[in-house]
Amino acid sequence: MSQFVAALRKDLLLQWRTRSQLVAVFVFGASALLLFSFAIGPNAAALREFAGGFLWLALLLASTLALADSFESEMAQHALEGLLLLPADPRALYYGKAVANLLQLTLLGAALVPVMVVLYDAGTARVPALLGIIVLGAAGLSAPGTLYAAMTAQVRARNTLLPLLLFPLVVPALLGAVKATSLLILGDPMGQLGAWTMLLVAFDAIYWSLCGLVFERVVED
Amino acid sequence: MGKGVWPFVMAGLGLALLAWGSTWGLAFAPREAYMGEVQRIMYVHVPTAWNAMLVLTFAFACALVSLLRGGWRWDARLEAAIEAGVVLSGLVCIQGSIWARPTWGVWWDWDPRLTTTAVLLFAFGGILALRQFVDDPVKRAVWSSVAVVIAYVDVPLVYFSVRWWNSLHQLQSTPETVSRAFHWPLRINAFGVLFLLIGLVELRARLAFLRREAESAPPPPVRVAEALGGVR
Amino acid sequence: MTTLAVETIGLSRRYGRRWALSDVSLGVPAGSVVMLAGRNGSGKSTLLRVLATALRPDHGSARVAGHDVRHERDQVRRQVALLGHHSFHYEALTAHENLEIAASFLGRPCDPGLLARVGLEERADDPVSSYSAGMRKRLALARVLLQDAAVVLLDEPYGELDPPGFALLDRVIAELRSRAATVIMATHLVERGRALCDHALLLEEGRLAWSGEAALMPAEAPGGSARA
Amino acid sequence: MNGASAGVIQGGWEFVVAAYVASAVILLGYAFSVFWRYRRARSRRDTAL
Repeated sequence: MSQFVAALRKDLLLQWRTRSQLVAVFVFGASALLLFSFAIGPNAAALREFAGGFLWLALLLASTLALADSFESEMAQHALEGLLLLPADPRALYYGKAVANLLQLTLLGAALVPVMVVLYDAGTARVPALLGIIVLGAAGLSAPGTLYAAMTAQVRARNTLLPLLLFPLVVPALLGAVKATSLLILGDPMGQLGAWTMLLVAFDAIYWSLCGLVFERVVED
Repeated sequence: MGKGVWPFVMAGLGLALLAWGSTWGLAFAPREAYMGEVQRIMYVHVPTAWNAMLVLTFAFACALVSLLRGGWRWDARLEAAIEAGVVLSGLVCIQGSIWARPTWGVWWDWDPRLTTTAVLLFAFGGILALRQFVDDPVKRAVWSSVAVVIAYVDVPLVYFSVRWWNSLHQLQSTPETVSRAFHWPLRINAFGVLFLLIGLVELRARLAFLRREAESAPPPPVRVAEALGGVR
Repeated sequence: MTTLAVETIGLSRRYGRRWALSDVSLGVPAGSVVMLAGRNGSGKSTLLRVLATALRPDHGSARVAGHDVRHERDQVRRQVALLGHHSFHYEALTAHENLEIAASFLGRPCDPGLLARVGLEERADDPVSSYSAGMRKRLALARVLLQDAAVVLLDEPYGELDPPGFALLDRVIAELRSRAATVIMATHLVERGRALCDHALLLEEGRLAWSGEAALMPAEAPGGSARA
Repeated sequence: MNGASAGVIQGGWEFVVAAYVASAVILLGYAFSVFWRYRRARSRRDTAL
């Protein structure tokens, strides 16, 4: 447990020190939201209807940048290997990094919401629920994303490989997050929010446990 | 790896069964009451779909054994099963698309099974790409096994999420409302694809094994090999 | 028979078609200081990384500090410290923070005087990315001292160090010897190696070519050509 | 929709043929690619021994 705390402190410190990268990723996400609106055109009703989908697409695209960055610092000077040789528990290292990435993606998602509200006139009164969905969706991205970032950071074609591996995998999380967000924005007459939230919770539970199990095999040499 | 010619025999038998089942389905089976001729696509679409899922399940099994027990044989079979799985999934999507056109008027029908197959096609295609970019054979084996386990565990989640997501758009199409008279060609073709698949996966596994042997250094100096009783 | 801190039997490791290490069998008595000599690419770094469990061996076995490098990796890692080509640090963080992090994983308090001992006290709070190669080596040395390991593996420790750095390293090796730690140092500086070390091992193309008293190592051994 | 439930789909043979041709091309194509690659690897290894 103490190793997890040490790992989490290390990752939060690293993220704080490289926060300018997070700002750059946020700008990337916001510009993606802008570009999506050009795909639809100035049709307010349509933009509002697809707002949930665009938010999560922008966050998904931005997340691959944030996840790749999170492991760049681990691979430079073999920092991660140095910790493993101390020895440090690989699972603690994984969960420390995954939680840090979760916080970062949640921050990113929350920061993109105002941009969405402005661009697509897609606000919601149920802000706490929206934040909850963002946390669950971000968790769905960060668990497998952290594992695949660790894997692809050690390979030459890492920028294409990470999205290639991650996107098909997170389809259930993406569907759940988009539907839940859209229900919050456009209204939920038939009360389906609970079902989609359960789907997100199931996806998170499976991958937060499974990825922790296999992480050691991915970083050992 | 094995030396016998049985994979060629198996593949040949599979092709023969496929020829037989297909001609039966195309020429002799009665026309389906509602869907007419288009229903005959089922005789090749359903067997391919069954076998695609089967070979990906085999890949999952190979991945587990490769992770837990190791051994180059299983990594070779894993590579073969992934590649065959990608080819079959791709074929299933093409067949599904051709079937959807006359039936629903669109090229893609968001049927949960078909959509799940499409997601699997991209997931396992990505794992094939991963295997191309990793040079160290041991890392390639471990990482692709991990990726296969993670992608396979996702299948039920993808299926249910697509079914919920799709249930609002249109009633779920049930393509193979297969009555008794129709299922013989279907069953024959299913075994046809299965035998072909078994033969091809075995050959492709031998190919992967040969490539890895060529890629790795010759066995260690004799003294070490003797001392260790020829590990592997 | 003195107990062996490090023992390998038929240790082999390959990269693709090349055997970086093939059939190396050696024994290093506990508490001794050993020089590991050999040309570039002779397998020195590979051997040290396998002993430190950073690399898995393909064939053969090795026991370090009484534990097997394949099956008891954590126990080996608790006893071994490696000073490698890579400094194991987070570039974005400061020297002090890097040592704090390592200490937190070791579960030990970080000795504040450590950075002073390696001459980095005035740059302690600058990010490692602003460090020169020599300063990174000093920080890596501080990290090795922090681990207080029974077996210390030094891979080309003198590289990038300035003359005061040489003196610092000599003091560190003397101190390690005084606390009966086992040291294996890969180096091209044969004269310095002969002066400091008891035994010597010579690697050629991944094979153990010679081993014996450091003083007796052939001066013009194929690997020993570099003059400091 | 074009008569899916209204009654029998008219014609449709061209789609059936397309499906079977695609299946044959892909299955046979993959089979021959595996055979050919396997034979090439076997011959290369036999010459290397």
